[in-house]
Amino acid sequence: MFEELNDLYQQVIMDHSRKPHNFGILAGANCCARGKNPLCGDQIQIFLSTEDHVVKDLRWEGDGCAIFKASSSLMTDAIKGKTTAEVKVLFEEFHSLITTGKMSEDHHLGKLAVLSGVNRFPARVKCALLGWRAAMSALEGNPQSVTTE
Amino acid sequence: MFEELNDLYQQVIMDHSRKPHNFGILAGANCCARGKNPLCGDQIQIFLSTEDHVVKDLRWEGDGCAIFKASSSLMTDAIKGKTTAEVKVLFEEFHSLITTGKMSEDHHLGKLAVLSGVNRFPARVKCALLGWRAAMSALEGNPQSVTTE
Amino acid sequence: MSTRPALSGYRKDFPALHQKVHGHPLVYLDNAATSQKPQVVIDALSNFYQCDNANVHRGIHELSHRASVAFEKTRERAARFINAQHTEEIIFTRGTTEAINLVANAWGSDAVKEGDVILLTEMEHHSNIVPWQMLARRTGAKLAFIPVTGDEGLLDLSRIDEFLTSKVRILALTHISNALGTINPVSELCAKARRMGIITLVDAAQSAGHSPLDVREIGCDFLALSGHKMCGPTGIGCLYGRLDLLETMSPWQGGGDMISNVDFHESQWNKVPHKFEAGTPNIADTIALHAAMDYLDEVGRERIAAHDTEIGSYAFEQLKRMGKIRLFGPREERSGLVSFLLHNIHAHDVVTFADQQGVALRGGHHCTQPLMKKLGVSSTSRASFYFYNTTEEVDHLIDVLRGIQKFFGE
Amino acid sequence: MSTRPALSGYRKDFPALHQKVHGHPLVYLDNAATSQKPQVVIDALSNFYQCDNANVHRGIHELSHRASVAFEKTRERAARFINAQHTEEIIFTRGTTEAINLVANAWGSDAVKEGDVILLTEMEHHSNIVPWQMLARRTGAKLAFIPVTGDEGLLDLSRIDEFLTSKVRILALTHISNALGTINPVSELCAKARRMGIITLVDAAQSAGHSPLDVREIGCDFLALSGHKMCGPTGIGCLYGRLDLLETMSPWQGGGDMISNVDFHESQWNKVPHKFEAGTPNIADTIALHAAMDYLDEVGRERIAAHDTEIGSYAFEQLKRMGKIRLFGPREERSGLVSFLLHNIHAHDVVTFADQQGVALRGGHHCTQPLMKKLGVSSTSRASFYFYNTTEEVDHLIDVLRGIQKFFGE
Ligand SMILES: Cc1ncc(COP(=O)(O)O)c(C=O)c1O
Ligand SMILES: Cc1ncc(COP(=O)(O)O)c(C=O)c1O
Ligand code: FES
Ligand code: FES
Repeated sequence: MFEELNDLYQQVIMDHSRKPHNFGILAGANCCARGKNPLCGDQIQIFLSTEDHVVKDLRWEGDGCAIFKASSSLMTDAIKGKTTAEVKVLFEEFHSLITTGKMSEDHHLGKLAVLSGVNRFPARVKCALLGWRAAMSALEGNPQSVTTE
Repeated sequence: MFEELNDLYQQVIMDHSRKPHNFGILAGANCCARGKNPLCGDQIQIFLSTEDHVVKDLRWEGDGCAIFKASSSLMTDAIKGKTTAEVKVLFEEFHSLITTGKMSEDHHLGKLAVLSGVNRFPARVKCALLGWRAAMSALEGNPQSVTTE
Repeated sequence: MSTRPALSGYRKDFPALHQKVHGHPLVYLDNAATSQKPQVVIDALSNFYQCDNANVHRGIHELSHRASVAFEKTRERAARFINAQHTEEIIFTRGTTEAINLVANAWGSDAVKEGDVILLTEMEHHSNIVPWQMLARRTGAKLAFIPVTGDEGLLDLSRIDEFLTSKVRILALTHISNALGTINPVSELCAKARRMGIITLVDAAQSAGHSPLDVREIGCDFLALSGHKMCGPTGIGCLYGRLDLLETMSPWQGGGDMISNVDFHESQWNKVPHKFEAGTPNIADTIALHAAMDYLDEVGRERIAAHDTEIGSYAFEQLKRMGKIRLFGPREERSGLVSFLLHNIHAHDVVTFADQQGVALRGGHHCTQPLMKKLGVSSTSRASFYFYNTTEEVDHLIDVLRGIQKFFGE
Repeated sequence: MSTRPALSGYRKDFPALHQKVHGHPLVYLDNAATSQKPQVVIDALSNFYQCDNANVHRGIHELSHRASVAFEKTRERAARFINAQHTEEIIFTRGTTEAINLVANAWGSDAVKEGDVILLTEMEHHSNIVPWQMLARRTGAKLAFIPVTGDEGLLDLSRIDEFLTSKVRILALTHISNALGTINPVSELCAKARRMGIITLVDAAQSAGHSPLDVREIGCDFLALSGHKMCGPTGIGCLYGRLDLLETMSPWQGGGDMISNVDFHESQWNKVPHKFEAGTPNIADTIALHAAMDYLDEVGRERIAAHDTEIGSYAFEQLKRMGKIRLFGPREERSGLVSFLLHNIHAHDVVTFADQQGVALRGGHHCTQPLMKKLGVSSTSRASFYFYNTTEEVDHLIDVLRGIQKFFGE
């Protein structure tokens, strides 16, 4: 019935959305932030512990759609262990992927590439970005609420 | 060029509008009123001297379109010497004439009938009524400004 | 009535319904957001612009005369549509939102004082909350909310007399909830309020094109509606206000047409309703609203109301049968919309999936965030019907929802 | 430009122009009140309602997506149309009047205090006077007016520095006068005002569709325009506001879409421009405004401006030659309208006579009563042109006016 959606809602995405990784609260986090998607009202809270500009550990909490949950879960897997600089590059690659569908030849997206289908669903781009925006604002030391706009 | 307007702007109307009767101020008037046509901003001031419910004398001042001036001039001729009750009847006959074009068999309109063409020009009905409205409100002891609405 | 076609016969009048979306025939179930438009309304717009277009009022030339007459005829038509006593009781606005803002400003700024209470209900649309919050902030008044019972979405009237205190200046409430499908007992509540000397405003955005509407029977002082939800164009709506109230109110917006005299430093206002209509109005859409009202009365608003109840209840029952679903709104006497959450599946995923099958649903807070928070959800999915929707479309919706449940492994 | 048809070639695009009125071909010379609409604009409306009609924002389904994209594309188009720096600087309103009311409320209520001065000119339209009178009344501010020289209708700028005092908070003035045809030196005045820290608002109702318009070159803080005077539908217009100003302003109307979060007792506002657009907007007319802007730029706004000057001056000269006429507005550098009084013949008699010959004129105070009083008249007759008007139409107007003079024995 939903062939056109097999691409957007791939098995990996369904799995992550049902059993999100790094879900919960991180005691001893040294930076954290909240984010909100104004279109639906869904919210995220993210906790990171960094050392020497490296993301040592992180957790997130929040409820929302499958795309949001999968994207946030995959994001936390992807940035754990990375430096702030690497995370920034990755975010830019990811942002370009889900808004245009394009990846550069030397991208570092790895598993994140499963979200490439989002670009054909403009109304859902904000879902895929919500977790990322929160993470970026936490890393920039900006704990106040960000929105996906 | 203006055949269709020969009816509305009859010679009598043109004459009255150029040389309005009873024009000016009446010293010793015992009732007076102002009127205004909100559509164009034109105004009238009317002065009546009545005795035992009879309009003994009257004058009016104001500037406006030909229809307004002719109608006011004809009105003053028509009501001079009439009782308040007669004026009321006349006003109703006149109002019906210029809004519907109809006259009852036993009407008292006399020369006022030359204004019958106004009913085909709805935007100009207020012009023909302005003087009348002011006169009626003066007779009702209502000196404040009336409008043609 | 026997000569009128079945409601489904009117479907052909709506060009937008006859298209495919993502390869599937469109099933438009977002009518609470805006209805589709019959060809006669679209034609009314084209005809106006092609034949009679001119600015209204103060114009003497033929086109201006035609436009002015058609514009003011719509006012008469609107008065008849809601059984107002006087034509002047109709003020044209952009829609329900502007109408409520007009009251909150033109009436509220003079009538509401510090310590006064503005009484709303927990199920109000943002458009019937935020203007009052802004008025409360300006004046020092307070808001109070008649509670909603819970998922079944009824007004809890058990303590209504405690709410209707002598401090309450206005009771503003929705006739039909766009988030729950509840039909509120507005006549009863307006009568109670009136006995207390409380002004009443009914938000008829969801009821205006869905059932007969009689302001005198409801007994409200103000009523607001939007043309676009009742077969009319976007950009036009009406505020009804009781004549004697309107006459005492100050104007809100200033400009052309709302004045009788302007001097450099002060002005006098025009008569009601013009006092409240500043500037060139939305002429063409007003005239097209006339066509929409005529069309709705040709279809028959009693029939539309009956169809709403029927299709709304049918959809509600079918959804209940599906299982693994949380349903909002009353079990009985409901209007033509259903609001729900499939277990473990987000409202927006549902809408995206449905859209791929050509089914247009809405997901979100439906501009009722306070209600959503009270119900403990951030959003719901909503299917809202109009007289051109069929039970076959409901069946298709149910199939699609079952498919979604299967896809998500529920 | 060489490939574009002559301006008269566009006449065929306007269905309303091709009709007879009272047995004569229509000569539509009431464009300052509202312009006629080209078929592409009418088609944009029909197409939207027939294919894409849905409510905007927050909607995920296909139709809602299409409507939202087209709606927001119009904002981008409007920003380009007036060369705004940011798309968010465009706020959709019903027209110029609502735009000015928005500024007088959302900006004025916070920024204007007792003793402050609101500086206008004597030639303003009621829509750019009354909202400021209301603001002055609320705040205790005062109005001041830059004088007009007399019948030739120029701003008397000889004492402008005395007017631009440190008490002035805002200078709000019209770009082109709808009663005189004067084109005001808005860039110059805005620059002077800016040096004094005075906020500026330009009323572009008469200029928006008649000449290129560049808010950065003008250097104003706010600019207001109406779609219906520039080939667009009624019911839609724009307010331009400088982004940093808009961001500091409180909202005006409350309701759906202008919020980011609503609780029972308080709310947070959405970002600019949505903060200023409460409720369902006038979606279809906004999208049709896009078509109107495209159309105007296809015709070429420089060409329209040149044609305005040409036909306006031609008409002015022809009228002067007639004799027994009082002419208003500047002899030179005028826009495409003429305002006049035939000796001893009332403006409304002129309009009634012209109408019988198919010529649509406007008579009255043109919503500029204070100016009329200053000029010592209660009304004037006005012929206002657009690019589809021809010199032959002007000649016909002159013939008709001569006929009227003859009829009245002048
Ligand atoms: C100079 C000027 N300002 C303001 C307005 C008001 O525009 P609108 O009636 O479209 O709001 C007009 C048009 O009548 C105008 O000519
Ligand atoms: C109950 C209710 N009130 C008010 C509104 C606001 O109507 P509009 O957006 O047309 O102003 C709506 C529609 O969204 C509604 O459903
Ligand atoms: S719908 Fe809320 S984040 Fe996707
Ligand atoms: S036009 Fe003013 S009274 Fe006739």
